[in-house]
Amino acid sequence: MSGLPLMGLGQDAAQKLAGVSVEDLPRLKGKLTLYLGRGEGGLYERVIDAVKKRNPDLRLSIRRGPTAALANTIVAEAKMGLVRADVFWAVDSGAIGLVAGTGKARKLPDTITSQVDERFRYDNWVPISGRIRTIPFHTGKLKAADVPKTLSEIADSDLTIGWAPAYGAFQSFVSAMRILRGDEATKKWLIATKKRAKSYAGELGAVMGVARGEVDIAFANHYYTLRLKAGDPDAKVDLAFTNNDAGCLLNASGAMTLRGGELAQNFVRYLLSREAQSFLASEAYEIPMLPSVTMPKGLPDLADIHPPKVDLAQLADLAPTLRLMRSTGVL
Amino acid sequence: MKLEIDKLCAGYGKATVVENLNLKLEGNEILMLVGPTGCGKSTILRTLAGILPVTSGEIRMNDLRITKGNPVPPEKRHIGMVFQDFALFPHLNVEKNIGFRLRDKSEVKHWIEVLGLESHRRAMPQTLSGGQKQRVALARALAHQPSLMLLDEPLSNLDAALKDSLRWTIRDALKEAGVPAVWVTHDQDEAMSIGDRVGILNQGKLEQLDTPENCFEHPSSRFVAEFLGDASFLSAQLQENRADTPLGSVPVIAVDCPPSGDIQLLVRPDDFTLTESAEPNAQLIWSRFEGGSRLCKVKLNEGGEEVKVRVSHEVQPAPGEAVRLDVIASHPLMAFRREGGHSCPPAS
Amino acid sequence: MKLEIDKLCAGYGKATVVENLNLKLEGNEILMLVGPTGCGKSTILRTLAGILPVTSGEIRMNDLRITKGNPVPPEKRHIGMVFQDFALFPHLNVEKNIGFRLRDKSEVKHWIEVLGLESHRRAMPQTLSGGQKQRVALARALAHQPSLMLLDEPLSNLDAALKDSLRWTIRDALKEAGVPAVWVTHDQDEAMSIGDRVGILNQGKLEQLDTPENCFEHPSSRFVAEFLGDASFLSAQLQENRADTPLGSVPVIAVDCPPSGDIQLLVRPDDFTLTESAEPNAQLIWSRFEGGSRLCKVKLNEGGEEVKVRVSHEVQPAPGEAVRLDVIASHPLMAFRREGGHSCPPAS
Amino acid sequence: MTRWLSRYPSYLLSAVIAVLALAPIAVLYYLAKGAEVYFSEETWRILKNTLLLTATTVVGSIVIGVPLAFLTAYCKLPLQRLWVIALATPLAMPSYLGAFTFYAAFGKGGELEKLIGLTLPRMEGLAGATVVMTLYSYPFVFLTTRAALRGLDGNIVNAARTLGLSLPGSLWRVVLPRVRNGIAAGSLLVALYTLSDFGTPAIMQLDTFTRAIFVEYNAFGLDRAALFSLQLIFLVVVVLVAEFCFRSVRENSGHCLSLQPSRAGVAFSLIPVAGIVALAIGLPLLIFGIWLKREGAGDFDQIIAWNSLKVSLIAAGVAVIVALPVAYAATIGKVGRFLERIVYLGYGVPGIVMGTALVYLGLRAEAEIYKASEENPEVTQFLEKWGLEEPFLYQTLALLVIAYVLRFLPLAVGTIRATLEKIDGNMVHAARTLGAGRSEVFLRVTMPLAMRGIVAGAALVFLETMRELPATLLLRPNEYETLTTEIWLVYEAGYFGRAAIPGLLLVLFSAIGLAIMLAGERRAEKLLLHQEES
Ligand SMILES: Nc1ncnc2c1ncn2[C@@H]1O[C@H](COP(=O)(O)OP(=O)(O)OP(=O)(O)O)[C@@H](O)[C@H]1O
Ligand SMILES: Nc1ncnc2c1ncn2[C@@H]1O[C@H](COP(=O)(O)OP(=O)(O)OP(=O)(O)O)[C@@H](O)[C@H]1O
Ligand SMILES: [Mg+2]
Ligand SMILES: [Mg+2]
Repeated sequence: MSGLPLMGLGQDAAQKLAGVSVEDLPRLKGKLTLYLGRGEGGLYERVIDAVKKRNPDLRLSIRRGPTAALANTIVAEAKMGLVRADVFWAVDSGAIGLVAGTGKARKLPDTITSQVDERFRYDNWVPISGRIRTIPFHTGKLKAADVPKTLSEIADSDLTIGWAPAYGAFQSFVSAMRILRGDEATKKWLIATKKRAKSYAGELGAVMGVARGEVDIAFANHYYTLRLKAGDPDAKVDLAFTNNDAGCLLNASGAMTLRGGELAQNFVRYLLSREAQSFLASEAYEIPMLPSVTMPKGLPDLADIHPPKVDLAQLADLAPTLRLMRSTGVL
Repeated sequence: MKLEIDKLCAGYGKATVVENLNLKLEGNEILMLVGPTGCGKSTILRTLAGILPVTSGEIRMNDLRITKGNPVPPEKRHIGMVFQDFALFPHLNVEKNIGFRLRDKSEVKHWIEVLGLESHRRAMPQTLSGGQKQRVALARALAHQPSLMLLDEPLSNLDAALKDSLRWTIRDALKEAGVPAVWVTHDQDEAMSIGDRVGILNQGKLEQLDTPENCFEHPSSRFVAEFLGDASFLSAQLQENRADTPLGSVPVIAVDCPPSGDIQLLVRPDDFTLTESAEPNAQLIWSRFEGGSRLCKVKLNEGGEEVKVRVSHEVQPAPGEAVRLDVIASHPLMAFRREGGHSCPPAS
Repeated sequence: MKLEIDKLCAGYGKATVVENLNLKLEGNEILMLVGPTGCGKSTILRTLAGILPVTSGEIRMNDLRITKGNPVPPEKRHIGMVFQDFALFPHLNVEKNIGFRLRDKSEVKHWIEVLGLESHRRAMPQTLSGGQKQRVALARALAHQPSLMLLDEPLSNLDAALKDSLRWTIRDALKEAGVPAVWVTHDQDEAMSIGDRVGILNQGKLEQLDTPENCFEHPSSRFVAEFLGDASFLSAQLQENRADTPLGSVPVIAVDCPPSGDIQLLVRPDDFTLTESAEPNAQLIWSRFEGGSRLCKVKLNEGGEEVKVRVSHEVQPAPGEAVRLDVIASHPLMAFRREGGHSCPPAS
Repeated sequence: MTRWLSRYPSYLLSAVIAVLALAPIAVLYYLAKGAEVYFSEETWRILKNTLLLTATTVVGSIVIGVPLAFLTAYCKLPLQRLWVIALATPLAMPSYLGAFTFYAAFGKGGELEKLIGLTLPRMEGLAGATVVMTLYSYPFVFLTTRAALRGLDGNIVNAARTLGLSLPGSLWRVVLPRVRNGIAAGSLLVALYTLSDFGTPAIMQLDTFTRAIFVEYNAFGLDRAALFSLQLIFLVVVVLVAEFCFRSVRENSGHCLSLQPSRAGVAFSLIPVAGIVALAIGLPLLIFGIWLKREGAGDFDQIIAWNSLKVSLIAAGVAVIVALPVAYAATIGKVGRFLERIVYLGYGVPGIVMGTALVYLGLRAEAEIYKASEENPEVTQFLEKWGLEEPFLYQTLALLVIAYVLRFLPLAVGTIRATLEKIDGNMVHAARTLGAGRSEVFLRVTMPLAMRGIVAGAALVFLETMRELPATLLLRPNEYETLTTEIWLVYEAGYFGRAAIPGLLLVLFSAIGLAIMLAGERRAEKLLLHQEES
């Protein structure tokens, strides 16, 4: 079974979407500086190690850090006209948007951008892996069926909710809601939900909160739950999804090149290779951008989920979102 | 109040510093403890104060019986202690120091007046001179109306001029308070002039405990004799209760020595006269001006022993000069068994 | 080396402590500076050492001319200083302290031997006794071959027993080094026995500068007379160079007083005899045992003045007893203009 | 003026350092421009929380630190030094780690419940934050108070007792008042640490300035983050002034009091000690252990440990060298004290803020160099001659060390000043009369006597550097991973097991640092009390 829906695509397109194998990619030579947003505790590392192993002549220098910190750093570098990063691989499209705003991001060739589904095509960056907003729920208290199917229902329900307002992904989620339903509705929703909401430092914390039964459900990226269960299979938590609203927003980590033309671009190609993608899916539980690659286990076929259509680049503008969250006392 | 010490031993950890100490103290008597450094004076006071535990023996204060088994903490002993380094509370002014634990301040007022501290009532300790500090320390101890006073070299951090006057101030204060006191000092003059009784300590043992006069004139041992003022020793032959010396025959009292034969006589600088006479019997080595008088060291022609002699400051003999030495002591001299050493200054 | 001080003034900030000081020092002479606390002794030394700036006047050391305008830092003055609190470097052992800035260690070796510190070569200062510390401090100063030594109460932190012996050790060491020295002390006995010359300071002014004997026997002022040992004053009528006293007529020298009429005579405890005779002329107030002798205070029946008398320790008069007082001084007594006060102890 | 400076060269140096310390704040000002200043009730809530947390933490640290200081300073306990070290090691634990383990250990379904069955109250909010902050910052109060206590003349307690006051009474009335300075100095550090720490409030869900700064920063609202930072720094200034006004009389030290408690007393007094250690160090290690067992260690590259050690040692070294003139200046006059205060600001600036500021400074410097070398070839030749190639400052170890020094300098300055103040002035005079010039005296007499403070200061900086995270993340060179960055990397991705080994190493290294520091203290006590000994 395949990742993204293929219906309505020509054979050649299908071929393209099957993805490229590293075998067919050019060898990488020379010096390359990669700013690696977060790093998934070494998982992205292992992708990169694999790339290095294949390309002994590649002198890769990696800067690891919180996505936001690296984005801010690149902005500072741009201000001073001293960009040091060749490639920026960020877990959060907001960060991508911020850097794109500096105008330092190079345009990527179609041969790269066109590898992914058109919903994810941008001209100066390319998504590497997807993550989807989910509703983790406590399996002891609820059945999948009991979990409301829309955000509004959640707001009206009497379920206790765990969330992490300080966390970037949650803020993107609120931004998406603003884009989809406007500030007023979002504000109402926040105020309504806040009554039964409990704040956590990060979404991992929120998911753990659910597993402990502190709250009935939470808002979190999908992979936290999957990883928690991988570590502790009988954890009392499972995933539910809302339908076609910000609650199941499909967000992405992405890569962009800022310097070092060919080499940088080819590096990105490696990240989009079939091997890299399937590794990310199986080990990091992230959603592959290549239709040909199987989804991480524990995650339903995306065909059955209906993510809203949002221009991820818009998610970069967080200021109004924060103001909204502040004014409602959520943050 | 009555203090009795029975076979007291005390020390630090394994090391016993004070051995088998016995003494009694009553009324308003002042007992001076003297001895060279490290002989255990402070240790005794610390033990009496309860800062140091008793190793064995017993201390009785009025109805308190303090033993190893029954250690009484300092605060329960009703003693006043004056420390060498004053130990004033640096964060309290003079008045507050003196009245540290007193509800009614009349005592404070009284001792401030007695010790002439009126003008320093509000001063902080570190702004006071040594003498003033020590008077505050004394006032503090007395104002709390102890039934026994302990003074650990109260004057040793003060300058000569001050010592002389303050020593009497303290004595009068103690007598006025009417409590018995144990006063530790290094200074034999201080001990002999102030003390009702003097105890001479040597390596933790009490060598002699008696009135200043007796200790000075009838020392129970060479150590005591040497410690209490310039002592010289003169070889002589004892027979019955007279002795033949290079300076003629003199009456003696045998202290510890064989009934007859070779002995040494304790002679003090004032037991001699020094004159420039026709038949000299000694030679002057050096003379030191002492203000009122002059201390000379002379070498006997016969036997070549050296003795110290005190002469009036008007006599001004030159080193090397031949002189005539005569014994004028009207009292009998003390006889000790002969030893190698000639006279030597105490300790150091 | 030659030290000359001209009209030197020094002090702290606005306050002038030392005023208009003049003196010369040469060869290997030892000058003792005495005076009550706070009179400015240390200030003078600090100024000579260069720790304190000159306010006015001039100091000449050999070819150095130090004035307000030309302050020479301490390290350029070739002086050695010995401090009251020793000021040894706690992180260096004895040898390293003594050889602090020396390349060739022969000097170190020499002074270690002279001062008998062989066995403590490697000891750290904090493990030494006070006396040893002070000898190290002295050795350190001398080993650096100063051309002038300054000693600020080198003995005042040591105990009586030690003072007496160490005072001579230091003197001999200074004489051996053959440098002039200014030695500050509180202790008039120390000053008079050690010093080649003695300078008596009073509130920053030099009252007298002379040999110990002259200072003691011919004091230039009451202050000097009182500071250098128990002085009493006896009212008398001066005519020519004799004076009538309640104790009869005595020869006098007029120091500062009118040519005739009411004066006071300086009398010292040794200028009298005290006897129990048929016709008493005085009454005993108190007597203090001093070991070798006994100091008594007596009140004259005629005039009721009080004077101090020293008697042999064998005489034991009781307070209140009627006694006979006679002047035995063979030297003429010093006459001063009459003042209110009877005799009083120096300072405090 | 110039004469004045030449008389006090240390003033000149510390003035320069003070200016450097102010540079980051200037950057903040530049960044904050354009941010709309709003004082909503949010701001007031944040302010309230911040002040509350600071206050409760300071109080908590005093309540824990002072009694422990008394105990370890005056009572002969078995394994004395071991306990002292153990009690100081919480300094080594990054508070966010502590906070997270507490968060995970307590509460319903927490690790402790799984372990021992009974449910403990959750750790969160003001209470939780206070507990954690206190546990990981009380050692400041503990160490400064202990040092002060050991400097006091014990005879004074004996005097009080002979006047009829019980031992506890004496300690309360005649000892405590005299160590106010020590307690205040420690509390100052605690307060600054609390103000600038962001991990704990974030995890404990307490909305303080640092958390607000963090959120804004992550939401790319750099200008608003800077604005919050400036408001925070204002608080820091207030705290500094408060401590400055708080001075009690200085006194000369004497023989330290030494008590021999009974067996029961020892046992009784060891209970709280062991309890604190177990809570602050034992619990986190236990939790890590559990995760380690559950998830495996993963592979750990020891170069990381070496990196941490290296940079921390360099930072410690540089910090004490820089601290010397500042501390010295502080001992000789009012101006010096003022300059010293300015330097203290650095410790109140959150690491993430300091980091951002230095990113800009570093880049700016770098840009200037490039510009210069483009404009005239001499510069280029010069750079080549000295083998300097890009990066010159930005993303080099140098800039990272500078950040550490600016942040942790106060720790070194404080301890060094304390020892300098104890040195007897005659010591210096003696050296000079022996012919040693000012500088020689400083090198051969003053420095060795201040060694205790220098060692202690270096140790503290070492500890703080070991556990510093935010600035490290922003400023380290590429590929330069340290123990804390490693822990961050795995912990925030949820692989707790892998945080165990680096966490353990962190505690281990720091314990060693503390051991060295206390050894120095021992030696110094001997030297400085030489009058009283013998
Ligand atoms: N705290 C201590 N621990 C171990 N030994 C000590 C201690 N204090 C003193 N001693 C030893 O006990 C002996 C007696 O000391 P103590 O202080 O009683 O002598 P002292 O007569 O008071 O001397 P000083 O006249 O110098 O005060 C000395 O040998 C000293 O080394
Ligand atoms: N550092 C200082 N600052 C201001 N005044 C001082 C200072 N040191 C001493 N004085 C004052 O200068 C005067 C003389 O002090 P100095 O120390 O020279 O006296 P001294 O003769 O040495 O006294 P002592 O015999 O006690 O040492 C005293 O009145 C003292 O108060
Ligand atoms: Mg003693
Ligand atoms: Mg002086």
